Amino acid sequence: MTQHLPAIIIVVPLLSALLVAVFGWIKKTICFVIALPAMGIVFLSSIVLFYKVITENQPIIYFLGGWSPPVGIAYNIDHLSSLVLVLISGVTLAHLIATRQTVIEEFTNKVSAFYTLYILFVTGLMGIVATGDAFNLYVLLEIASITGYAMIGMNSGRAYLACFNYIIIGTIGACLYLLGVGYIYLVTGSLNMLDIASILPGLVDSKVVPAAFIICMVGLMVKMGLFPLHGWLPNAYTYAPSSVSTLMAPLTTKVMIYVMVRVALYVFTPVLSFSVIKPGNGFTWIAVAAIIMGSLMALSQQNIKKMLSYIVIAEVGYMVGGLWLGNRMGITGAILHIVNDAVMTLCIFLAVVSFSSYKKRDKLSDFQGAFKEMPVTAAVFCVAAISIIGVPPTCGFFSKWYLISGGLAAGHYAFVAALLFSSLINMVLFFRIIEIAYFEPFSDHHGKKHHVKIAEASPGLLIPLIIVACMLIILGLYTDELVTHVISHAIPAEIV
Amino acid sequence: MKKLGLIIVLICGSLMLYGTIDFPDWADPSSPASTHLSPYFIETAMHDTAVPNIVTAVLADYRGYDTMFETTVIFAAGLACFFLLRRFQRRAPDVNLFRHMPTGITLRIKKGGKVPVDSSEFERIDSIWVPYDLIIKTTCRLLIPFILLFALYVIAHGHHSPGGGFQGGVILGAGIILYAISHNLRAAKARIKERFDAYMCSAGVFIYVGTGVLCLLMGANFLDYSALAPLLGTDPIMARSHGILIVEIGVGIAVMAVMICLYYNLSSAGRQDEGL
Amino acid sequence: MEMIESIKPLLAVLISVVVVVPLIIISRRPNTREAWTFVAAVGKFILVASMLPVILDGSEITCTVASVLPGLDIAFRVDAFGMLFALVSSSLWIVTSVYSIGYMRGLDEHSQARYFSFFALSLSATIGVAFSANLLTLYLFYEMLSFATYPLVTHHQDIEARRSGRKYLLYIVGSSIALVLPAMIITWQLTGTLTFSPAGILGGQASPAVVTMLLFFFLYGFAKAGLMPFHSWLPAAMVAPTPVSALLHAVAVVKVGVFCILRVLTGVFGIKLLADLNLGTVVAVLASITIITSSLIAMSQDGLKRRLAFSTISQLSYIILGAAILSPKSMTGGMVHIAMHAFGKITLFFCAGAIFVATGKKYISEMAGIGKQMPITMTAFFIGALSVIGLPPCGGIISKWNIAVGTLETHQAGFLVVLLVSSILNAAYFLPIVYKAFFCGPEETLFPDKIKEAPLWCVVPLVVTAVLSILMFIFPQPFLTLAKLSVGTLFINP
Amino acid sequence: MIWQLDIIILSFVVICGIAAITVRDLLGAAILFGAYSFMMCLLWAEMGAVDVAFTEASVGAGVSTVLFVAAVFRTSRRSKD
Amino acid sequence: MNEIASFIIAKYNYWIYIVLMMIGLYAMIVKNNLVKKIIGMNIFQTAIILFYVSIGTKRGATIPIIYHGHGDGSHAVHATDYINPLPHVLMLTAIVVSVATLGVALAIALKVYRRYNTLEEDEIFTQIRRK
Repeated sequence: MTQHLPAIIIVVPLLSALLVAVFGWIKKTICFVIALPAMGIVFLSSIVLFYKVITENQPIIYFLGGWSPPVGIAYNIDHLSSLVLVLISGVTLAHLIATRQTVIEEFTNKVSAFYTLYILFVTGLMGIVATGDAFNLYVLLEIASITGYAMIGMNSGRAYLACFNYIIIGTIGACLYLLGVGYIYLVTGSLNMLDIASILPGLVDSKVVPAAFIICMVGLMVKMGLFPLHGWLPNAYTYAPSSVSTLMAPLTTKVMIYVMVRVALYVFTPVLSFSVIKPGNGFTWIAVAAIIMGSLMALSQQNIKKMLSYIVIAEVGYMVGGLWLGNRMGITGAILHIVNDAVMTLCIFLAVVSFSSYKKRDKLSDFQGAFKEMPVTAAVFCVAAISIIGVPPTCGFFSKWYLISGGLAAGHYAFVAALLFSSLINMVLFFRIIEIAYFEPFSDHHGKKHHVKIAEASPGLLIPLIIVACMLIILGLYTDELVTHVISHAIPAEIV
Repeated sequence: MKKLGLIIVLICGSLMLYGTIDFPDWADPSSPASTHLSPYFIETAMHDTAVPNIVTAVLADYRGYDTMFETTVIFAAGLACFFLLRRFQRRAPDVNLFRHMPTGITLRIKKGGKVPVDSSEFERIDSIWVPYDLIIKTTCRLLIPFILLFALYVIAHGHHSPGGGFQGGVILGAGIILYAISHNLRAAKARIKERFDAYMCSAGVFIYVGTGVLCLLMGANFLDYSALAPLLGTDPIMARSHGILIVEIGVGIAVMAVMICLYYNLSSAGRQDEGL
Repeated sequence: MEMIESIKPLLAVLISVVVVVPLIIISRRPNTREAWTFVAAVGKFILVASMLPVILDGSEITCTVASVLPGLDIAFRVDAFGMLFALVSSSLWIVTSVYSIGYMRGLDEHSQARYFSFFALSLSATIGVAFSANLLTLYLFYEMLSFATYPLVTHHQDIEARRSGRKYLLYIVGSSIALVLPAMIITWQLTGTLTFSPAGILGGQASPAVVTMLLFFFLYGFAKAGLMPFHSWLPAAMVAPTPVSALLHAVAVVKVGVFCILRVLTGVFGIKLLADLNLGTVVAVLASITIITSSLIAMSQDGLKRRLAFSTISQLSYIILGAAILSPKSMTGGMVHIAMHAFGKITLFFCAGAIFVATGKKYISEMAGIGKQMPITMTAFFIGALSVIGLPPCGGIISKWNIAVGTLETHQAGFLVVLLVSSILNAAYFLPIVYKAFFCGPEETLFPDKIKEAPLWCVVPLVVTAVLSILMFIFPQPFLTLAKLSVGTLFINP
Repeated sequence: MIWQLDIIILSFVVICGIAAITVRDLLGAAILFGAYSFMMCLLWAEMGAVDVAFTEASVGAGVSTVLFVAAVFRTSRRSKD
Repeated sequence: MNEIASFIIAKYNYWIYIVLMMIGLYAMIVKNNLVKKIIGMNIFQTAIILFYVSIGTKRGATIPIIYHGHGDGSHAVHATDYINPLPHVLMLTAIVVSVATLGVALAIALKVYRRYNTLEEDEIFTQIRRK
């Protein structure tokens, strides 16, 4: 049965989504009961796939419908995608458990519809990562997007308009990607990524190939919210229900960057991406602008979720910049940061959800006294903050290490400076919150004991939160293994 | 803003025009798109699947996986619409309008007034008053069965002519929507209930995925219909043909149900009380 | 030289991390909690001390924990210099924790469990810095120390504490991220290794301009060393409870800063490279400027703790100066000064704290005649001051003497002048306090003539450290030997 | 494929497209969009893409228009631009 | 001159798709009314579908349904006789996706209207700002 694992990681959630949709009409509480084992199976399957890919050291290719590519659609699970699969399923599993209570509170009588969309969203992301077909990727992208729109729009207040903008901009992005695939198809006649990669290098003289490249990349940049195409992101994440933004912030942008890595390295091949078309320098400068603007915009926010959203924008800049440095170090950093940033973002967003589990905490000033009431969440928050700032031994440091090394090796000092600048700004940002949460309300000089009742979030939220926080450190300590056994195989050999 | 937008658009447009210069000529039979992959489909689809309509064959078999997700997309859209719009809290409208069928007189009953619910002579009408139009109702009533029949034909005959599950499903849905427009939403809901519709959505997708899983259980790859041959009692090639039919039916059901769901929710802004 | 694999360094680092768990769990029972702290402190000292004989034999202990990046490990290596520093900090932790107990109880401070936990974490980080085998490990523990001391510095949680905490973090973490991190990565890119080696790793790998740039990055990046103009966090951090200030100044924070700079100067740049490019003199000049300036500033301070803080800034630069002169003698002096200054300065801080606990006085102008009320404390203060000034019979003279001899050996008499001037300045700002305390009668009856010392928990540690300061003069061997051992490896092939 | 027919339909498509986004009455815009879709469907049928044309006829010209009309009916017909 | 004319004619479908796409893009960027934006979005998507269908066309070929569907298979099928079916398949999927997006977008537009009682973006912004 293990040879069918690539199908299982998609089929199991799909079937469970249908089950949830049907049984949700009958009994609301059953939704979580169905969703949890389904995501568990997906997580385990991804781990097995990951293990298989690493031990056998070759990609697993699965022919869907039994048709070999390029005729049929194939799943191509290599080092890179298996890593991201594990990441997505792991993040989802943790998130699913952590937000159980929040979901019930936020979607009282639409829990079943929510869980169906939730599982479909994750299915879409898993499919995007696993697929080896350029057009199939578009379809899965749309699944993830449409479910994402719906989940974001399900909040009162400004969410609607934010969501509407997201739909419009997201559709432009997806359509541009589709158009880019059309251009590729026009000149190659193929849709399978490996097949395209074998044909494209022969077409270096055509003007269509750079056009296809630029259109694809712009589409993906819109989807990942790279500055200056980030307009939809902050509002969408800020006003979305908290159980949704905590899932989308870690996953959506990261998966889009994965797609960018895949398209750049495996569709357009490194030769075209880094030698013939050479957008690298321009893209890295855009990334520099993204990092700086994201950090500065984050600095001017008073709403915690909005601030975190702008940090997400800056982090997107990290990864895009790292990728387009075009050297091994930078790309390693970008891929490593996909993993690390997903976990970091999950951790920090969940911590914010945990902080607001009894009292709504939106504004920075709402965090007064939060550390006294919730010491465990506070500790987790600090770990995540330290990781985002980039301090060893948390994982954020190590990806930053690679990114900076890559920037130095490529001689792109502005990128290095932007990374350091953003680290400093992140430090200011987080310590601003920590100061409010730790100091206020002020005590008298010798702070006679305030008796604040400790009111921690429910264990269902806390335990996944602590596990995620531990993962931040564990990932940091296992960077070496991750890089030598996984990421170094994921980068084509011709990149030095 | 307008000028800025225009400038952006013009710049984008000219860049894209620049990109098209190297395109192969339009309708050139020797362009890569026509020579690389498509000859395989054209020449062997008939042998592989016994389906003369190559589009159907490619859609449901070679690229059946895409189509499965296409169905899932539409399922997600229906669900999303329900999720976003549906309002369950039943707030009785301030004013109810009832029409006395034999005479065509309209009663306006305020909140709290006695409502002739079960009377066969009275009919509740939408608050935006619509004249009683016998011609439309009758014509639609006559047309709808044929529309539905045609839809079924489109689904079933997708192997040999343009059409297939998706088009047929849309037409099926359109038939119901026509009924809802010509009568009213409540009448349509009486025929196809919301919950039934939701089940149909899931069932349609389930037929598709289930077929794939069945193939998986038979030991072949996911969605490899030829593995169904022992179950269907045919040779693998015909099994593919039948498999395509099965999934097309699934697509048809799902699409129909989703179209109805979209209409129900959009036309009534989620209340599912008064429609178009 | 023999290398011995042992897990002891790791244990020495971890013991105080582990103790945090029981500290939090039993936070409601002060006695048990403080017993745990004490046990951990003693345990740590025993672990460190147990490695001493091996080190004195001329061997080194190594321990690789994890490989975090290809070719880069989190690894420990105990050499003589690290041992010296670890010995100082672990022994002083015992004293400080005893003092903390007295101080915190005396003032009935809040959140004591948190206080002791982060105290323990800080010590872990300090020992980690002392034992780190490469720059990455050093950086890791350096940052850990920065964050672990933040809650200690801001313990009072009032507006003033917040302001100082902000300054503290901005200087320390900011400089380390903005300067040390890139410098470290550049070093790694140039050399492919970050492991400290006695001969330095940068030699012959980089152009002089790059080396100079890296030197400045490191020098100012380790802002804990308080080299001007990156010093102003230190006076600001004086809002912390006094045991924390003592820890900051004598043991953990500032000494970690200079330790890091010395490590980088010797282990990364190497004596030879510094001498070849004449960078030693540059560093020495910078250090001299800091020494003189901060001594002058110290004279104008009225707050006792602030005066001590500026004194610390100038004393730290002695250590850097000692290393930067690049002669074996002065290097030895610099290293030993870590220990000598630590004992002297901690005594002074303990005294300041004891005065505050007993009388609530913070300013020097209020302290006339206090010697009559607190004779033991002020005597200890006098001894500590002598040690810091560098007069016999206290330990400070030994290190200063060595540095001075070094300046003469290398014919850099200018720095000798700096040393002498600053010693005079030291005397000028310390001795008046003592004089006033003992010999000036209070104008009004500010202090009743009866003796009212701080609680016993506070007095005993400061007596102990004062006595140790004197003992250092008589028996400087352990530290001197270690420093000589370390310098011996550095100057093998100058 | 008859290129004259092709060009005529293409120009109709463009006209309908521009009209659909310029008329101020949203109901009119919805109907014009339906016309646009129908022209598109004709174009595709003429280009030989029968299945796509069929789908566009049922979806674009059919259901989409109904959905637009439904949405306009539930909101407002007024549009400032 | 003649060359340019023939160049334009040879690719006129591709030019028109760009024109349509830009019409859609313009509506999405500039238009104030949410429904107009959605119409623009659909025009944008249809333009891309037109592009794909244009790829598929082939001079001198017929629709991709095999003539002798029920024959014995002895008739050889020549690739040049039939239009490329693959873009059609892809575009069926794309149309479905576009109608799905349309549904969700309209649903959100209805929600916006329900809350702000207008579909004009600028009026919504003034309402948000007023609060």
